[in-house]
Amino acid sequence: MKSTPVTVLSNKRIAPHCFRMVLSGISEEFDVEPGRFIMLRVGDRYDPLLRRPFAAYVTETVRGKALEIFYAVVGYGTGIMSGMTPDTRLEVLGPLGNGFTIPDPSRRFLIVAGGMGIVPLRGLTHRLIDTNCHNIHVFAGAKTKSHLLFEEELKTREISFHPATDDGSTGYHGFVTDRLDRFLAKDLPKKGNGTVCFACGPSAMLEAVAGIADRYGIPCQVSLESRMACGIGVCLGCAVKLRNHRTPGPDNEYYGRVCVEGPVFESKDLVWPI
Amino acid sequence: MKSTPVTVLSNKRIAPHCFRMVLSGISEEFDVEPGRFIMLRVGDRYDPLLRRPFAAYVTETVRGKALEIFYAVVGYGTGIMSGMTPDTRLEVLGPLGNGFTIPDPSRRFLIVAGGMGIVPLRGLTHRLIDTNCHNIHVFAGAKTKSHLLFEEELKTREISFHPATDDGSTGYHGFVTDRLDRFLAKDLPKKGNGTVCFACGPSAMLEAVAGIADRYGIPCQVSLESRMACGIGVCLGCAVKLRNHRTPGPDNEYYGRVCVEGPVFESKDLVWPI
Amino acid sequence: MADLTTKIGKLTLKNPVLAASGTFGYGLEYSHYLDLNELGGIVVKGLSLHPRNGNPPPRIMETTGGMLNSIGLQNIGVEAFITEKLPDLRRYDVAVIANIFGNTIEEYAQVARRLSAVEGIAGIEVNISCPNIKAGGIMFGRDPGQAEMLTARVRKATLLPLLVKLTPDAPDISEVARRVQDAGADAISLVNTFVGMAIDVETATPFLSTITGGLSGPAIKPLALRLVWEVARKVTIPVVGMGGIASARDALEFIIAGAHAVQVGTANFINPSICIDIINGIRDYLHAKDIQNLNHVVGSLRIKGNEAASD
Amino acid sequence: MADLTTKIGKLTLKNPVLAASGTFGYGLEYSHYLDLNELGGIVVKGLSLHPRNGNPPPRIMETTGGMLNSIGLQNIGVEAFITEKLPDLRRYDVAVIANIFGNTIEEYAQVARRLSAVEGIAGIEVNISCPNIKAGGIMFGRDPGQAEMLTARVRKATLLPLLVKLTPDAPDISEVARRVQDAGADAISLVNTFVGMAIDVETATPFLSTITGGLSGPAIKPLALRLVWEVARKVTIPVVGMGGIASARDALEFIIAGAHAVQVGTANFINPSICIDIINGIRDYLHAKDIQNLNHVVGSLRIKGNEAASD
Ligand SMILES: Cc1cc2nc3c(=O)[nH]c(=O)nc-3n(C[C@H](O)[C@H](O)[C@H](O)COP(=O)(O)OP(=O)(O)OC[C@H]3O[C@@H](n4cnc5c(N)ncnc54)[C@H](O)[C@@H]3O)c2cc1C
Ligand SMILES: Cc1cc2nc3c(=O)[nH]c(=O)nc-3n(C[C@H](O)[C@H](O)[C@H](O)COP(=O)(O)OP(=O)(O)OC[C@H]3O[C@@H](n4cnc5c(N)ncnc54)[C@H](O)[C@@H]3O)c2cc1C
Ligand SMILES: Cc1cc2nc3c(=O)[nH]c(=O)nc-3n(C[C@H](O)[C@H](O)[C@H](O)COP(=O)(O)O)c2cc1C
Ligand SMILES: Cc1cc2nc3c(=O)[nH]c(=O)nc-3n(C[C@H](O)[C@H](O)[C@H](O)COP(=O)(O)O)c2cc1C
Ligand code: FES
Ligand code: FES
Repeated sequence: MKSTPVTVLSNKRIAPHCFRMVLSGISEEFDVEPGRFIMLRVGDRYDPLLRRPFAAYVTETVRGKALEIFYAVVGYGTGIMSGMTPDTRLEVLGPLGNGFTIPDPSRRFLIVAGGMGIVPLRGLTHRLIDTNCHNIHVFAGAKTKSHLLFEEELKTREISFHPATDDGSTGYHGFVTDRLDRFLAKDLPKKGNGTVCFACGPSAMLEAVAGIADRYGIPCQVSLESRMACGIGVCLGCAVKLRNHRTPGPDNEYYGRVCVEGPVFESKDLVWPI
Repeated sequence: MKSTPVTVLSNKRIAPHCFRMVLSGISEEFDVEPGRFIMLRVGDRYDPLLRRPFAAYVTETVRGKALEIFYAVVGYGTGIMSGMTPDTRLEVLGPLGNGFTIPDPSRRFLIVAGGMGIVPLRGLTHRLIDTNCHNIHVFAGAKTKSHLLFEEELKTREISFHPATDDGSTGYHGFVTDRLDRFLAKDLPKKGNGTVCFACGPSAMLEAVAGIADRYGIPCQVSLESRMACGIGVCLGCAVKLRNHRTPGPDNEYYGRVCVEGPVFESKDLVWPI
Repeated sequence: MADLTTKIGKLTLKNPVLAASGTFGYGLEYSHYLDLNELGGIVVKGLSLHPRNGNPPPRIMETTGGMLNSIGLQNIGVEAFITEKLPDLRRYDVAVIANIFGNTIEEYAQVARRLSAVEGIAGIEVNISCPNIKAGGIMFGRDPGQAEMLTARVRKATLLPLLVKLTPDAPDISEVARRVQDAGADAISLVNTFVGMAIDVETATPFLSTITGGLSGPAIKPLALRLVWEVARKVTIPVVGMGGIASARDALEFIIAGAHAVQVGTANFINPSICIDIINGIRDYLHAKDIQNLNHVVGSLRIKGNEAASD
Repeated sequence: MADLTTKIGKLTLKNPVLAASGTFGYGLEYSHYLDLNELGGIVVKGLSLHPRNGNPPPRIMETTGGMLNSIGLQNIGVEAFITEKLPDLRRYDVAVIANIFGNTIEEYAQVARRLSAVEGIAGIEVNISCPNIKAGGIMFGRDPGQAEMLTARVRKATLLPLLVKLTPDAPDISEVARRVQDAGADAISLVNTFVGMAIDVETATPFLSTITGGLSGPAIKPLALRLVWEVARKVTIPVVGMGGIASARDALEFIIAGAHAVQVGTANFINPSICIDIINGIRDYLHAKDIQNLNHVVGSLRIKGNEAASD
């Protein structure tokens, strides 16, 4: 698995804060489990130097299999990306990381997304539906209605969609975590009760979700972000503090790599706040 | 005069070693004396960091006035330039430098070019023709016939065109300086004799031209290249050793700036080899 | 509108952005590209007692995110500066700081004294940090004792605000800074360039005539910033920070780390009006954060928890 | 085909390109991206007597042409390396060099002794230059006396080829190198990272948990190259050069400056198979120049005229 040269097929703004980029050139074997990611080299010079991590999704185009990423313009690299025209050549490393672990389809799935956190979770819901999961609740938080991604796509038969916006322009007016909490308060699952939770978003939000899930005894997988240099486990730059359940006591904390052991972790394995 | 944002209109290979790039976005007032140059910023990041100097020429396009440059792919920056597609946005500083000093039109003009040195001299010949100079000889050296630039363009009524190639694929088989020497040997001008010489090319070739011109007592202007950081006279990076004719003796040498006092110098003002 | 003024000894600057020595000529060259009156100040090319030819070419080479130079302090000499450049410069309402150097301590003092006798010089920056000359320069900047002696001598020669410009290549730069402060400097400027090298593998020769040269530009920013942060905590006089600044954010990093003002060097070559962009960017930042006074930003670095590296 | 082998003490390397410590994991991680057998060698992540947790995140930040890291030498410890990683590594025909460090000189010696007792280690690289830990590391590398003592002690603990990795932040790196040579080192590795810093101006906090970190990548190449050139002229043992190497040309610059071998660090993150590209590029260069043996390139820098900076 070498770095793959790819070509920008399209690159368009799809929301005030978000672009969709489609990259062609991946092989037919290229396949991505939901939650896994790629490292994208933003150009061929040394500025910017490091690759950028993005949730990976494989889509079909008229030209065959292509890689689809959705990115927010937050800094230097994504700023450069937003100006890229079709035919720009880039390099992709991946797919990398572990991806979500999907339990048996009979469970009830609570998907909790904050902002861009919806991106890997959207891939997850597709996979859930493909594997005949029927009881899916998506809680999606966004700044405003226009920042809410994939709304149409996720309002399907299998999914109950619960949006929440900061300004109340659609759905619940407030934090998505509050929306989740209210949902669970009304529909209290017994310990376990077959409910599982998947979350991705800002770390404060993830901490809140982890707390709620813990209170209701729901297993929870969270997908983390971390600055990365290599993406393949060698630089140890992406460390996150984990709890070693085998050795209790003060020494039971150690650093794991978001790029290899993650980006998806069981929330109980993480030392919060991250 | 700020740095001017320009847009690549076209960028095509016109010879094995040479690209033509046309840049739109210059103002109607933008005008370039032959021999002057621009500093082109190759992208908007810090790699490459410095602007690159290129001989400037103003051309007319369907979209109005545009800047035309011809460049050889010799290194990092020109390598990146060669991959640029139309609509790429760049920044141009200029026109900079002094340009050629054109004496009265009745003179005989010997234009001596080596390799890419033909580029600023082509602008000069256009200007000479525009100002009614009739006695123009162009000596153009190149590796092979296909490396010879502007051959068609320069074979006009006013110009005697004397090509020389390293492999003899067209014109004289050998150095352009030998061709020049033979020409002058046959057609020996008396001291002065109204002949003037303009040269641009590799420094060894310029030294040979300067030597020949000196032998025949012909005033000679040479256009130099030098690594440049600022292009506007402040960094002193582009220094070339000049002779101060007012102070004879060992202390009569000083450094001038190719970007301000040049790029065109009287060959007798230069301390050879440069 | 936020107050951008900042003080370097008794000198008040309009704003904290100065053009760095050797990258802004004698100032006038840039008058076509920006309004010199808007600058916090101009530090002119290093001046010596007598004119200097500088080093043979090639003198510069690009590196990744930076450049090497080995100009060798070519300059027209202090007299020519005073008669040929200063009269024009004086017509601008901008703080002109003269960067000076000499082969000997006495020469430094002479240049300083000469400049104190004329009108239109707002301050003197003593360059004890040029890596590209044999005598003088960095020799004085690496050794705390020499640096102190030199500063004390120049201090006696002038009443003008005195900035001493240090080299990052000193074995103990904080100690040099302390001693320079004790000797009466009004401010510390840092950093000058870092010694570097580049080789043309085609010919197996150095790209610079002097083999090594001084590295500047964005590449050195993290190194310069760390030194400014270190030194600013060790001295009580203001620090003027520089090294790779090419945006308002870069400048703010230095100010947050403790610099009272910054200088912009190599970035002027990339964009000749960049100093103005940086001044505007700093103003926008203060506005966005609702900060009334630049001084509230100086040294405002917040350290979370302890600064513990693991042990 | 040109002979690319090079010698580090009694160790003969297939070619001069090694993967640098801390950027290549324990080697195995890269087996999907390149054929480990083609490498000149692999320097594994720094090993200590006991496992180490390393520094709290955030640990890295990008800068122009470079990156800062403050990993803090997180590693699984020498025992786990021997039992969990080495057996797999041994299956490759590649020189495995163990990079080691300790909090005390005695710990360094213990790790070296432990590694000498097992099969499959081609050499030991002693890291006395990590800027990201409190005890050990750079402390030993800045002081020539300490560096000498430590080298002598480790020398006694092992018969394996011994490389000592120096810090560019030493006040007098050539002196450190000489003393390390005198104490019995077989080679000098340099450079480790330069101390740098980056600040998030939005929050006025450092980007790294440890405030400062080590700068690596193309940005530092001119600085590293100059140090390698300086040191290579002062010692008789081979120098293994590194710092910002990202192409065959970069590697050749170091070799021409005097390095017998090079290490590639940060560039592995940009392109995981870059070491192979560099090896091929060096081969092409020798071929194009019709040079039969890499050793003819080592230290081949030609200085035109005198190396005079103007005075
Ligand atoms: C596994 C994973 C998957 C991700 N998926 C997506 C996605 O699908 N869509 C999306 O918009 N974003 C995603 N992110 C975040 C994305 O990587 C960052 O927004 C991006 O790297 C910012 O780059 P920049 O150059 O614009 O920011 P700058 O701040 O200019 O970058 C500076 C450095 O910090 C790193 N960095 C900055 N912010 C982040 C961040 N939040 N996470 C990780 N590194 C960061 C950059 O990669 C770079 O090395 C993901 C991150 C991870 C770790
Ligand atoms: C006044 C002037 C006019 C020029 N006009 C033309 C022209 O019309 N067409 C053309 O093809 N070339 C021209 N050149 C040369 C051109 O500037 C270089 O070929 C170009 O800068 C090489 O850039 P690079 O990044 O590809 O080379 P690299 O070697 O990768 O560049 C490294 C550094 O060296 C500088 N450099 C390298 N070679 C030269 C050189 N020969 N002259 C000056 N700087 C150099 C670069 O600008 C850069 O700063 C001119 C040079 C000058 C000074
Ligand atoms: C071409 C050039 C010439 C310089 N000349 C001088 C000088 O004469 N005196 C001086 O004190 N510093 C000189 N410097 C150093 C700069 O003032 C500044 O300290 C250094 O370049 C770091 O800042 P930068 O990265 O913003 O360029 C020079 C730098 C460059 C690039
Ligand atoms: C993330 C990271 C971790 C590193 N860890 C080590 C280490 O454990 N031991 C060591 O001697 N050097 C370590 N280094 C330094 C590198 O081996 C190398 O000396 C330095 O990065 C310069 O080379 P480069 O610019 O090619 O990266 C590390 C560097 C990086 C970037
Ligand atoms: S990004 Fe390098 S170990 Fe995770
Ligand atoms: S390029 Fe800066 S002075 Fe000529």
